[in-house]
Amino acid sequence: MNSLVIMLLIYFAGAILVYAANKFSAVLRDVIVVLAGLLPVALFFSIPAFEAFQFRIAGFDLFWDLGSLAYIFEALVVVVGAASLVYAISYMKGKKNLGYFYMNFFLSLGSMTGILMSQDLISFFIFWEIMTWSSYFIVVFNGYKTNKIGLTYIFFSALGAYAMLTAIVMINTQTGSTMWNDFFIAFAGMSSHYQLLISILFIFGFGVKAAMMPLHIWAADAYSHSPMAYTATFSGVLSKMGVYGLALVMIKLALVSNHFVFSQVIAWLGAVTAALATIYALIQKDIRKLLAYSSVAQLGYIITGIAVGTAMSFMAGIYLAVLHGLFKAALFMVAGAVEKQAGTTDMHKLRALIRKMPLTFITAMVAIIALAGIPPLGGFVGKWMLYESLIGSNHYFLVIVIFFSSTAAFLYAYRFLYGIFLGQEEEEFAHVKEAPLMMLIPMLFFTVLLIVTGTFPGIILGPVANAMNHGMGFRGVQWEMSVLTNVYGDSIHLSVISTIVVVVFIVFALFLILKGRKGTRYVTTKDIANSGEPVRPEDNYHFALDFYKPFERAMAPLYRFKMSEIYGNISDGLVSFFQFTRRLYSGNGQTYVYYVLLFIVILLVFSNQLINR
Amino acid sequence: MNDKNSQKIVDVIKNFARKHSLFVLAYGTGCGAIEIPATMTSRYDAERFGIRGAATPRQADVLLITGYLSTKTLKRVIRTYEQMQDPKYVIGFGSCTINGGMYWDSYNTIKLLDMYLPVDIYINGCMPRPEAVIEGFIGLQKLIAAGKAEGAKKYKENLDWYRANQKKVIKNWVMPDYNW
Amino acid sequence: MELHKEKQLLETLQGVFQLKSGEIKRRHRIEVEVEKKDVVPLLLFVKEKLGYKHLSHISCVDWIEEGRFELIYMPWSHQEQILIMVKVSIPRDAAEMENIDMIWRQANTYQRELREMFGIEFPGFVGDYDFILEDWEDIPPMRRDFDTEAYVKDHYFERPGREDAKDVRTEIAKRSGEQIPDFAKKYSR
Amino acid sequence: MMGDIWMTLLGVLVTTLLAFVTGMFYMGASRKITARVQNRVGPPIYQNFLDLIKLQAKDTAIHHGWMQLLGPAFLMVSAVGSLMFIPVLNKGLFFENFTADGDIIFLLYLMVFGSLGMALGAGQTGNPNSAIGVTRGLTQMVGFEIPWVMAIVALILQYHTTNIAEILEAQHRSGVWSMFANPYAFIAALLAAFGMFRYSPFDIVGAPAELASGPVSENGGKFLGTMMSSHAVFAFVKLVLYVDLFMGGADNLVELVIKTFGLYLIPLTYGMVNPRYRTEQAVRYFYGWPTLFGIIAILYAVFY
Amino acid sequence: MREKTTTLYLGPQHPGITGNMMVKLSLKGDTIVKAKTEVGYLHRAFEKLLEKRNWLQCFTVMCRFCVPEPDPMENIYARAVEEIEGREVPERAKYIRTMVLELARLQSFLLWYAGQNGSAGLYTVPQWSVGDRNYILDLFEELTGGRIYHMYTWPGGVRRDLPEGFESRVLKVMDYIEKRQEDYDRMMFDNSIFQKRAQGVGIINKEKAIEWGVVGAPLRACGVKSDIRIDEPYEIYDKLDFIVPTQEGADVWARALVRRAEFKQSISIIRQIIDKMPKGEIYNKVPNPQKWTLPKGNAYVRAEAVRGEIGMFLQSDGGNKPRRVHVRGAAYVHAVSLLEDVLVGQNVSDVSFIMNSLGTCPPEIER
Repeated sequence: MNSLVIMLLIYFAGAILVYAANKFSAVLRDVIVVLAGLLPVALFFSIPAFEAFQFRIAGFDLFWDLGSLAYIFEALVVVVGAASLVYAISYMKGKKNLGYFYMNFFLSLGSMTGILMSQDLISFFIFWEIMTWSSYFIVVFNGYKTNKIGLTYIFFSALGAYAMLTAIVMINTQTGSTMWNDFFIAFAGMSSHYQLLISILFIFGFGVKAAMMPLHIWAADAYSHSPMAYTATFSGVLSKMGVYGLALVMIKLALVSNHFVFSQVIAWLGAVTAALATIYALIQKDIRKLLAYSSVAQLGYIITGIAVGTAMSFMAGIYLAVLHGLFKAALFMVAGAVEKQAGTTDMHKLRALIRKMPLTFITAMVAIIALAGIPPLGGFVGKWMLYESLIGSNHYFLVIVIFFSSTAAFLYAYRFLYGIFLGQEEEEFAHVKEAPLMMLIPMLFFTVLLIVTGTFPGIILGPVANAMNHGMGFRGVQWEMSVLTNVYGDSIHLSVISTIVVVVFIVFALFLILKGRKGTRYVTTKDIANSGEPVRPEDNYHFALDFYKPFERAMAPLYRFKMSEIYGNISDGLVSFFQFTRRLYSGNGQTYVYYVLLFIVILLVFSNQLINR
Repeated sequence: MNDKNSQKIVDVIKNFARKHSLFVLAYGTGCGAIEIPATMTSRYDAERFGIRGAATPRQADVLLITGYLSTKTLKRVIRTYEQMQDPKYVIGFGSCTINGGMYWDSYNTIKLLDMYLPVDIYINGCMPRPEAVIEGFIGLQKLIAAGKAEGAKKYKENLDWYRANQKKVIKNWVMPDYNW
Repeated sequence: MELHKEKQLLETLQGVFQLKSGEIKRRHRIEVEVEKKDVVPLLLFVKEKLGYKHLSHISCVDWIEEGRFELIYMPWSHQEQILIMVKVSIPRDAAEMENIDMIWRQANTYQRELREMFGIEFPGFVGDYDFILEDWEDIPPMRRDFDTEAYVKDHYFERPGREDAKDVRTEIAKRSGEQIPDFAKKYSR
Repeated sequence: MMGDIWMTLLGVLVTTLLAFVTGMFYMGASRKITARVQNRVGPPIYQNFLDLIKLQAKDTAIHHGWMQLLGPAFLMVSAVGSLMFIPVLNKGLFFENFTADGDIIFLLYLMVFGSLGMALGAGQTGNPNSAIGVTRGLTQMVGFEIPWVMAIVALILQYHTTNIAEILEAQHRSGVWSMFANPYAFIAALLAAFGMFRYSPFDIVGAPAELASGPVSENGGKFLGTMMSSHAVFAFVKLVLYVDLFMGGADNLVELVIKTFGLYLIPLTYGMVNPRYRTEQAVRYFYGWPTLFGIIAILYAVFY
Repeated sequence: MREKTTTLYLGPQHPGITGNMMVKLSLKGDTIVKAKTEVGYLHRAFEKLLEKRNWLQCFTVMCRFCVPEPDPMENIYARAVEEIEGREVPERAKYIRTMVLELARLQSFLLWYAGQNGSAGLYTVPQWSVGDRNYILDLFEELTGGRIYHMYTWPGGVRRDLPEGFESRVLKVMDYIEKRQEDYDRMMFDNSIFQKRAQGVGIINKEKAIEWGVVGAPLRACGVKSDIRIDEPYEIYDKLDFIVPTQEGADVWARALVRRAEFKQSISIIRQIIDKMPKGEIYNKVPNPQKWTLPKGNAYVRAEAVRGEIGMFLQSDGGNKPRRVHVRGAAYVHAVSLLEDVLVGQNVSDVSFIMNSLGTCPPEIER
């Protein structure tokens, strides 16, 4: 039987089985979860090539095949999915309705696999809807408090889906086919109005999932309020479906080369998403919220990379997408572990868990270094390629905006590590233990993976280049295991960099550890140089509230957007894009409709004149 | 190579560096603090001897007790001294650290500093002139070079005795243990 | 020297309150003594009606022989340029005085000090008890009956004096092998 | 092959030593010059070496956990690591080290590595001063990195390379230093350098009167000593980077010393006569003129 | 687990604190939401000790009340004793006393330059100004024998006459300092960064200043023309020609400008004194200290120091020792309750800066 179908079946069968097994025995359920999670991994990596699978149902031709680009995302789905499932066993222990949870989990994994393998628009849309609904059910899994968040999410997703459906219907009427490929071929021949409309509708549909700038409203809340075990997949992988779709639309439809300004708008939207989400991320007090905003920011880079659309920037975009899947999954797992062990995710309350949860800290640190793009870990590779490609393709102001958000990302990166793991130790958290083994394994797995991909990005770049050369229409995209080369022909050897970093670090670390070992002593954080005053129990020496107050003051104009948005009226919103987005938190459905309409109008206004150049 | 000799050479180098690099903790415990700026600044310029300020006890070598210590300050001074890292030196500055000076009958100041902290060198006068301060520092440097400035060691060895004296004055003793 | 401003003020005060005594000490200074009950009205009066906005000082004298504390309030007027010393006596045992925190904000600090140093209570006054002293267990130290010398003997060490009565200067010089210049010798004993 | 490795090792050691010694003397000289401006004699120029030996010779070292213990090692990675990728002298005149990989954007990030590691170490101390100092430092970094990156982007656009050695080569080929070829980029980078060197008015991280030396307030002995040496190396790294990027590198060590020291004097002397900014003022400063110059530099590089 | 503000202790061991005191800050971000000062680290129980000392012994203690500016303390003690005893002071002694007071003001101003700039991170000015202060201390040393503690102004006059040629040396130092003032202007007052830091920080407006009993430069910086030297002239201030500078800004910058103007006034005052200095006796002989008694009575004497109004309440019970000496330090209000109020809403970076501009001086608070 076709291995693609088997994978799909495993996921869907897993969904049903686990729901059934939950009724009988928790152990059986867990076993099924692990098996159904890990089997696709084994299957996926053991099979060198997937055959296509075609059948006809209800008058529609369905055609399933794993494209080369989809292959990368599918790898992400199975790996992160399996890790999240393993993680979930420990994390979800003791919660109710677990069968329901796992069912939806498997459904969304299966639907993602389905999306990636769909070569026709019908099954693509169906799987897309399954994905949306299964993720919605998990978003509202945590009780009625999340209902409103879920509503926002499902509202946006539904709008996106309808936009997509409209586009699919339009394609069908235009081409008479429901195959992606036919659409890609026919697109060039369509009238520019159709081209424009279909692209906008698709970008709208995918942009919702990819949390693109004006459509990101749902993301922060939904990511932070679903169970962390799922959020690892939700933010790490599910959002990448949007990226996958965007990549298809932007590149396959040749939007980049044919509609320069259109792609510029998307690229700038991505950059602005990154910048604004970053500065909002660093004022969050909840680690889940912080990570959620950070996800939005990272997706901004990815969208920019894809929208700019040169070979290198596309490669950077996809590479960052994969890497983001890995490190964000790791970080959400860390957040989950902290939530589980310490009982809170509020950085105003958490403190100094480093000595309690050292392995979790290492995971967090490695993932954060990858996120911040600091060499020698993988994030650096993606950032480097993104900058080089942006500079190389003369997007010099875009690169400044991206760089601003990436520098500001250090702030929330540090905030994350400090807020959870560092600072003054407190009696309250004396009982906290290291996360259970089943949670640690996936986390440490990602740690190793991130370290490896930092030095050998070729592991990811290879398939990406393969996808670009075969199927995405790029020609002659080169890649090497651990050498990066930019458009000017300058290259850097990552293995050399990693070696230097590691060797220098080890030398000085040994020096610091061994020198005067006898006189080196650990003292508690209660014994600090407190201006001579004895440390008093009633005082709190942990610095947590309003961590980046100076930054907020310095960036007051940017933050003021948000403030005025709360109180601003709708007429302000028409003037200012950003002011308007704030209204969306009002929970008023009508506003959303206006807002979505406005977005479409703006896109039309922007692109209509330019697309017809 | 003779191990003892090499140790000796290392000690000489160490002591030479220690002697010429004295980080004085910025703690004005008493009125003598007024002459410290004068000592540090342009006319007397203590920095030419390698004497400079340090902001926190972790970084400092020298604890300069600039004058009388009220009991309230003594508690902080002990705390600060114990946070400093070996080798560390204490300079008693002004007559009032030696025998109480003009505060001999004050109910709130301690009279004999060396009962509470191991003083390496005293500078007398009320208040000592900057020249005297510098001379005191040079005296300390001589002690360090000779390897005799071992107040910290003395403190560690006789901790119980010092503690008893300190606790006699400081009623509410809540401080971390001292073990280095 | 013209003292009519001072005279006028004293007359005003005498007209409104029953002063136990009142005198013009010198220019810029008048001294009045009132009963305890009159203190707050008088202070309020001089502040609000006469413009004595600045409280310069509150002092206290312990007349242990007569068994009373004498509190002296000293408001000053920037316009009139007169400082009124308002004296009031309160009994020494269970000393208590009205709180004037709300009349002058800075009285807060003074009252904290008086409470700590003399043990005078100010009912209704909010402020930390520890101000200058820390963990003080004895009687308030500024009271006359607190014997500081005995306390010192009790709590602190004493360095014995030298018996030999040698001259310090010459001894130091001898020790460090330094020559005392001739002109300095006459200052040595 | 074996010889290559030994040569590489030798190069690493010699370069690091050169950077360390030069940096230490520069720091000593800065103290001396500051002292002269302040009407003082000042410490001997080798004073920093004595301080360093003293700090390393401290008998005890107190730490609040292994992150603080390793904090200085992160700093060292950043300092020594960046040094490896920067050509000290012009091509062929000094050890090549790893200058073939000396990509400027990579360096930007590597230079941050140490600060972040150090910040983690400072965070673990649990001292509020440290944490506030770190937030200040990171906030300031967001400020000065923008003009600095703009200057770098302008250079990349102008010379069509991101390799430092290549930029150096390109300057030689054209015969014009880039500080003259694109003066705006130089000005933007120089103004950013004020923040990077953390002399007054941008010494807000460890401001003693405000935060009691900020992130390092819990570090003494060997930690402080290692930090001090890494600062020395790092000062050299930054100076050489500036000289390479904007002043056409150097042909011999004397020229290098003249150029780098000349450059070093600019933030130093500016710092001597200015009080420090508040954090937000510092960031606003960088987003004022320096950023404007950066934008002009980019436009100049594009349209030139 | 409620959200707690961060506690940051500023002092007693802190490079930014003035003297030996403590400010406990509660922080939200780096903004202060609550400040609590604690003093008492320097409590020596002077007022208790003085009850055990006779009238002349007391005189030696007086200067130790406030270290940065000891002479006004000696002066008010001398004047308080004179007021109770009715002792006359020779005219020349009054001139010399005034000169000493003004010299003390000058050196204190220079110390304030150091503190204000040191807390802002401009380390060159402290180095210069404390260096220049030494020239004034040299004059003191020549006149009194001590650099910091002079024990010079005693009841009935001053202890010693001026040495030969002292006036010319004073004038020389005045010329030098006046010249240096230009350097300070360039470094500090013309510095845009210093202005940016100082403007709009630590505002104490007029209503608040009067309500809280603010004195000295902070009061004048919000437009109140108040100076003890004019309001209640002592020594020979009524014979001298000087103005009381005021500003309207009420912030650190305004206080700095006020002090700068006062600095210039002090130089001019000293020049006037030397110009007008009469010849004659310098003290009225005091009786044998052991038998020296004062009539029963009290006196409250005030003087204007750099930090503001200082006062001394002296109560004599007719014996040879004071019944009660109570000193009102200028910083008594500034450094305790007012500071707690002013710091709220400010930034951590400005705490030390504001404290210096208010002229907090712990030794005179707790005595």
